Amino acid sequence: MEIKNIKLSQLPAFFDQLIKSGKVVIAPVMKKSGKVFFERVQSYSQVATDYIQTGFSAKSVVFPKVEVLFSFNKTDDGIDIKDSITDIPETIVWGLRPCDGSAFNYMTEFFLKENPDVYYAARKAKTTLIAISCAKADDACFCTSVGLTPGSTEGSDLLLTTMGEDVYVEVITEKGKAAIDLSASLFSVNEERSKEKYLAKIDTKFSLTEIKERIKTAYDSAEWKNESMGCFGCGACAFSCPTCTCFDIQDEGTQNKGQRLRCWDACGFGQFTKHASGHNPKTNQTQRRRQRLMHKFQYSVENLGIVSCVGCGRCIRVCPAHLNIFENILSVTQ
Amino acid sequence: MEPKNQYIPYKMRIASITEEAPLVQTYRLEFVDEKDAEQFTFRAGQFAEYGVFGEGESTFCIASSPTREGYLECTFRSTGRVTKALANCELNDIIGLRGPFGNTFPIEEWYGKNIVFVTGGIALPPLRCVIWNLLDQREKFGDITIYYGARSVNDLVYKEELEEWSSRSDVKLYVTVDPGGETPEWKGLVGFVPTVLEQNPPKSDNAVAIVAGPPILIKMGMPILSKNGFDNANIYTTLENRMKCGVGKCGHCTVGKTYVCKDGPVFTYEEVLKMPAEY
Amino acid sequence: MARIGVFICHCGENISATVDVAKVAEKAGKLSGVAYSVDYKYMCSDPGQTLIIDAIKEHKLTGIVVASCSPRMHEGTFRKAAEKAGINPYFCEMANIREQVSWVHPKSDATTQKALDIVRTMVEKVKKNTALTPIKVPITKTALVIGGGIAGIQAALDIANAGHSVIMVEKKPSIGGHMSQLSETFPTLDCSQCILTPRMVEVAQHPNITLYTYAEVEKVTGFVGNFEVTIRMKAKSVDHSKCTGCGTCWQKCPSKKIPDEFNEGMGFRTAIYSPFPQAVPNKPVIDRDHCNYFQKGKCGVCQKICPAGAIDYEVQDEFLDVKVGAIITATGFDLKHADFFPEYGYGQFKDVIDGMMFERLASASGPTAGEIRRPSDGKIPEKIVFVACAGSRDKAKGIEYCSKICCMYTAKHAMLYKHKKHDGDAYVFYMDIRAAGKDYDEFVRRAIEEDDVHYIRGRVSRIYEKNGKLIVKGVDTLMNGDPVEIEADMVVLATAVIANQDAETVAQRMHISYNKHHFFAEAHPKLRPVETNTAGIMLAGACQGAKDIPETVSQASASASKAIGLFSSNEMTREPIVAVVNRQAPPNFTSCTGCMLCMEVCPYHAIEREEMKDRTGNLIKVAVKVNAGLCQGCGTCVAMCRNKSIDLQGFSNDQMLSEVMALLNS
Amino acid sequence: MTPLQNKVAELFENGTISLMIGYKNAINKLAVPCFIDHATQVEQLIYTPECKGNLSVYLHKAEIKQAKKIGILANIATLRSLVQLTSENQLSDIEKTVITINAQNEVLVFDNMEKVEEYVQANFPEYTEEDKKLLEQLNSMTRAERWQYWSEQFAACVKCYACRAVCPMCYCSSCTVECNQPQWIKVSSETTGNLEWHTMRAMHLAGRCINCGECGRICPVGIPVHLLTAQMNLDIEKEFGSKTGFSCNSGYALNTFKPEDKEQFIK
Repeated sequence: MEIKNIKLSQLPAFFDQLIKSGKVVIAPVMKKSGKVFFERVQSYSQVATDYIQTGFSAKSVVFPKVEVLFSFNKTDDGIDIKDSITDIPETIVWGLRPCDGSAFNYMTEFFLKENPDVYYAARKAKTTLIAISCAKADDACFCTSVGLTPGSTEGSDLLLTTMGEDVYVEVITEKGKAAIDLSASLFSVNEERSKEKYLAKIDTKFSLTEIKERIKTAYDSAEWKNESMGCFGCGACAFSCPTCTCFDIQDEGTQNKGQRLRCWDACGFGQFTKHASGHNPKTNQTQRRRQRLMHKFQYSVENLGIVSCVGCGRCIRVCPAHLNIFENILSVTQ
Repeated sequence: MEPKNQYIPYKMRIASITEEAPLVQTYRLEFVDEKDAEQFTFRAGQFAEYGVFGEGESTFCIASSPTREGYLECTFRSTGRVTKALANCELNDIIGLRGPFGNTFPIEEWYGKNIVFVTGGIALPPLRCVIWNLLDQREKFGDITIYYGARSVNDLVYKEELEEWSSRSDVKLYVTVDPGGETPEWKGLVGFVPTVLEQNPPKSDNAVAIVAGPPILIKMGMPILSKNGFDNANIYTTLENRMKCGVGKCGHCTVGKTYVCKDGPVFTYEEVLKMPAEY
Repeated sequence: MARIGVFICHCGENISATVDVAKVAEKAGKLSGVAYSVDYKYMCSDPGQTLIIDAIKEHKLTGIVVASCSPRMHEGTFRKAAEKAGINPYFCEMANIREQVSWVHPKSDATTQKALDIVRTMVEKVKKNTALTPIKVPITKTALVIGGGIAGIQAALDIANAGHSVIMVEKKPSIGGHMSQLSETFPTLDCSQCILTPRMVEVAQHPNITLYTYAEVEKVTGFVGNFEVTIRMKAKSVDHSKCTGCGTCWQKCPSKKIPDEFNEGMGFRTAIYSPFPQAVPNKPVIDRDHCNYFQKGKCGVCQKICPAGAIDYEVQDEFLDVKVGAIITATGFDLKHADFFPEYGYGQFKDVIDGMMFERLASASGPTAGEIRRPSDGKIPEKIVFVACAGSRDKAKGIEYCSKICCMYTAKHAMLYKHKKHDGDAYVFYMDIRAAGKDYDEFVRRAIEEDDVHYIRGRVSRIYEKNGKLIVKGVDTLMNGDPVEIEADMVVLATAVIANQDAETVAQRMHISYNKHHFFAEAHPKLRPVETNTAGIMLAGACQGAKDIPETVSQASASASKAIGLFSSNEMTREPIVAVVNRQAPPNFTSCTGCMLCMEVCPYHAIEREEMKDRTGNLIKVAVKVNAGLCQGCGTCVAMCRNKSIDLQGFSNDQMLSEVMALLNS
Repeated sequence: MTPLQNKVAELFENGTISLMIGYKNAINKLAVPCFIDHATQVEQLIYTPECKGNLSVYLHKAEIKQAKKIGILANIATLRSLVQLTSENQLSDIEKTVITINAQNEVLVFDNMEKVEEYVQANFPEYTEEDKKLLEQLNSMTRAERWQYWSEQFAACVKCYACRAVCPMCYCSSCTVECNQPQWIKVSSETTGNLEWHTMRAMHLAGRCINCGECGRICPVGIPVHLLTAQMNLDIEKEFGSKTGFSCNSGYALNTFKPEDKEQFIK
């Protein structure tokens, strides 16, 4: 891995080069509500710098909340079908946290390993992830419990760690290299050093090894009911989660002209598993929440070898009932 | 080769329409594009996503046998938005089809064995695919026994084929209707499928059984067979959870870690017992 | 798979003169789902219907759209044709291209386009139609008649004579109503009681009629053919099964100074009483409000002397539940008391009386045995002034409507007086004379011309007493509005006919509508004058509005015929255009959440609470269901339902939206 | 033990309740709903200014209803929802004991809805200053500006339906957005469809919303959705004089008719 250095004061200049490259640049922006969201920006002045975590993850860059799978048009001699993959722009995500970067690893594995998803593949191929290490954290952060750190490089193309007046730049992939090559003069060569003291301190909430083992028998835990009783069954956790990938496929338009869309869906919604006959295999919120949590900590491990929770803490911050995923997991694996 | 975009449907023309029962129809579908027809292969047990453009997609098994080439058949009941729109289609209309998806019945493993089918209502179509597949190579199998039931005489599907099977000497067919669903002319059995199965138990030696139906029939039928000496690994079922993508991504069909769409829909009782009962 | 047939009617030239029908047929034929389309001169004619029937069979049509007139005209015709052809009649829809297109637009391309647009919406609708089956509702062949006046009596007898059971409920101790109080009746001057009492007796003796007097309807639930009615049997304190009606009790009753309602307060009755000699049943009840035993706890005379031992002080009000198929409301009317005209001195001067008091004075069974005497001193008046419209047609002080009967009874009163006191003077102050009716005007003319009654067109402004005479001051508008002053011995005010005091309560109990004057509302003022908006509840007599006897009797027979018609079959068939609450598999049962908003807005009280229970009887859910017998398919509930749990068969949300989308996507 | 904990323990011990819905501590000093079924667990119960969540939502859950005797810790908004829900026939099958803590920090226990109603009427809450200010701002806008404002807000909505999930008045077991025959509201999340959804929700809550403000507070993208229903309430109160969550027996202003109802609001 190549290590570079850039002066903190030069970051805006680097950023402007990214904008000038003509690619779509997505970066955290502070909204009036005080929450920070990824948005397309045009200059560094729009970019939020003082935040712990964005409200939503950057997954929408590769897995949009609504994605047109294809459009169709009835003609006299049949139906024209046109997919939208060619319209996908080159995109740079700036300022995602290391945990989010690692979430892309999971998503890539999930979408591309088996039955590869061409939409995801096209978007991912055109996306560069520039992550920034966490100097701050809050009580909801628990990346250190799922095998990550506030300075993890997994999944990102570039990781920036501010060290005083300097920014320590880890060039992780070719895409990352290409990004700094846009303004090569701003970067100097640097040597590898420890980021430790510049990173936020995050206590581990549990031992992942133990949890992975214990969750195998957690399905029947009586605690699921207690832990899920407070769950309202909204989709806030799933939609803000960087690794939740459930979706719905819906047609819009008329039978003559319209689009087939895939839209985010959430396994916590009451009707998510409901059959057309009215039969619902997952009748209550306990079953639905259990599915979500077991998926993160057991099923994705069994299917793909990856714990699909990155400890970003969004679901905890966003939950209307303030349910806490790591407390829930601890409780059902006791 | 570029991976195929699994969300773009084949265009299918509705080649014939058969009314099976109230609200239940069978469509015979032919590929609009001959190249698609050449490429497309499937095996018994697989399903597809049938789509009406502008309305959405609906999941059902392919009801015709892979041994009958050149077309596909599906049988569906109109209940939801998509199936109602599908039912409103006309001859020669073009609909979308994605698939085939999912695993298959291991028909080759069954050579030389006695086969028992247990099914009800609108769950006969997925097994009809298997039944014809077997009947088209009848010599390779032992006894074939079919238990089929519906709510009423009118609700029985494939009435002509039922006639045909019942008249064949190499098929043992039990057709039953739920109590109260019989007509004065009805000469068949009256009773729920599990009851009929218990009263006329099939022999389990050298036999495999396939159970398909509403969840309640699967949940009741498989233990009956198991009790009758069938090995749990020799009892098959096909699950029909809600599905959207068909390729193990959208998450709707999950039962525990299992994606019914790609890991199933065919499961043995042995496998089903290891899953949570969320189907 | 939809195969729709479209049939465009020319309606002679009604449509084809403005709409290019051939073009509509041609274009409709190309619409998605349309398998056949044709235009024809008269679709409703026999050949037109045959054309439809043949087309359905030949082209295997699954639904048809007939583009012609309003469905009000011929929906039934075409639905029957569809049924004859073997498809469910509810797969027939009409596109109204006459009233909504050809009659209201000039001939133009746009008009033709509009016709096509309407056809297209109906094609989209019929694609979403579902087979509906008419609803069969069993009928309880018993009628309830509320009120035992002449209206109730007539209706009850007609129904009973047709062979059906009747339950009659009368709140007073005897049937007979106001008619039993009248002296003679216009325009024939025959004795009211002479013609009424045989009918009263017939009611009492009729094997098909069960009579409950001194009883009131407490509660009505259910729906046409299947009403459940609770009747309160007020405690009579006399066991009528033992009582022989000998009269010993009321002769010995010590409370003798109770104003007699039957005689309009001009006379007294006892606490245990039968209201009048010809009462049916002629058995007494105890008026507990005036009985010493009930008020003071001592007396008990009647119990001691009753030879039959029929007196029972302990008996309480009892409730009786009955099932009936039809209800005839014949609760009658009341008269506005004259005291709201203080300038007329009613209540202040004893000899200012109202019309009903005059009836009692003129009646042979009345307090004066038929001699017209002044209430104050018993003298026979030399001069009587009759004031018509005393309260009626007087928006400022009285009521705005015409009481209808006063012109006639005032003429009758004047005539009766003149017949009994040949040299007396009768004056009538009137606004207009409204004597439309067979032999009515002749009757009034007879009063004026043969009996020499003085008619003065003008209003009375004031009545006061002077030297033992009543001075009536008014004007004569036919004499240039000159003031008129008459010294009278007696003044009779023709007070207004008003609804019963408890009419509003009764209407609410019955779930029928009423107007602002609390008269019960008929379903249609011209075409359904005896039915109410609630199917199975009919109206008879003055509870609907002021009426004279002939009109009351006609309406009573008419409402009886509605009941008899209803009872002519064992079950009735209702259009399946009713609201339905969706049903789902347990544990949901339905998406209805039981907020009951629909129940509150349903004008027909067709929505009922339903409790969903599990097998062990535990309550799982409270929701609603629609009583298809009561539902009239108005759709108000559908609009109220937030989560679309209730839908109207034949006009479902899905069908409506398909129509709208068909227009929007054109 | 706090007076609240003592009281709840007592209710458990004398058999008044078998399940208590309250709050316990959560991270970031927040309060998380807790469900306790035994007196020994009462020590986790807290009542702090952070206890904002409207616990009456849980009364719609089948798992909760099974408990039969339910104790519920209610802030004033929750009390109002209980009153409103009672008027909408939603709580008739639940045996409940309502516990609240008044301004003097006294623990009050209501064993019937009449008492809750009485308390609510005596302590009827005003709109918060912040909401008043926001509503004023919105009302001072022109129609076009307001349209612009909401369009921008709803562009961010992701249709997670958290607003619906936390709303005590959104108790339908299947919502209109889940009806697809016909499809009333688009499934996908984009500005027009989002506007449709929020407009529909505001209309369905008009004159029923009890102003707890939870929907706005919890929106993960920070849309002040509660202002829509709050404004509808103000309008209905002005036009029909009816207050929400005020009386257990009041009819619903929009489905009852009074001769004195004004009609000027139809423009």
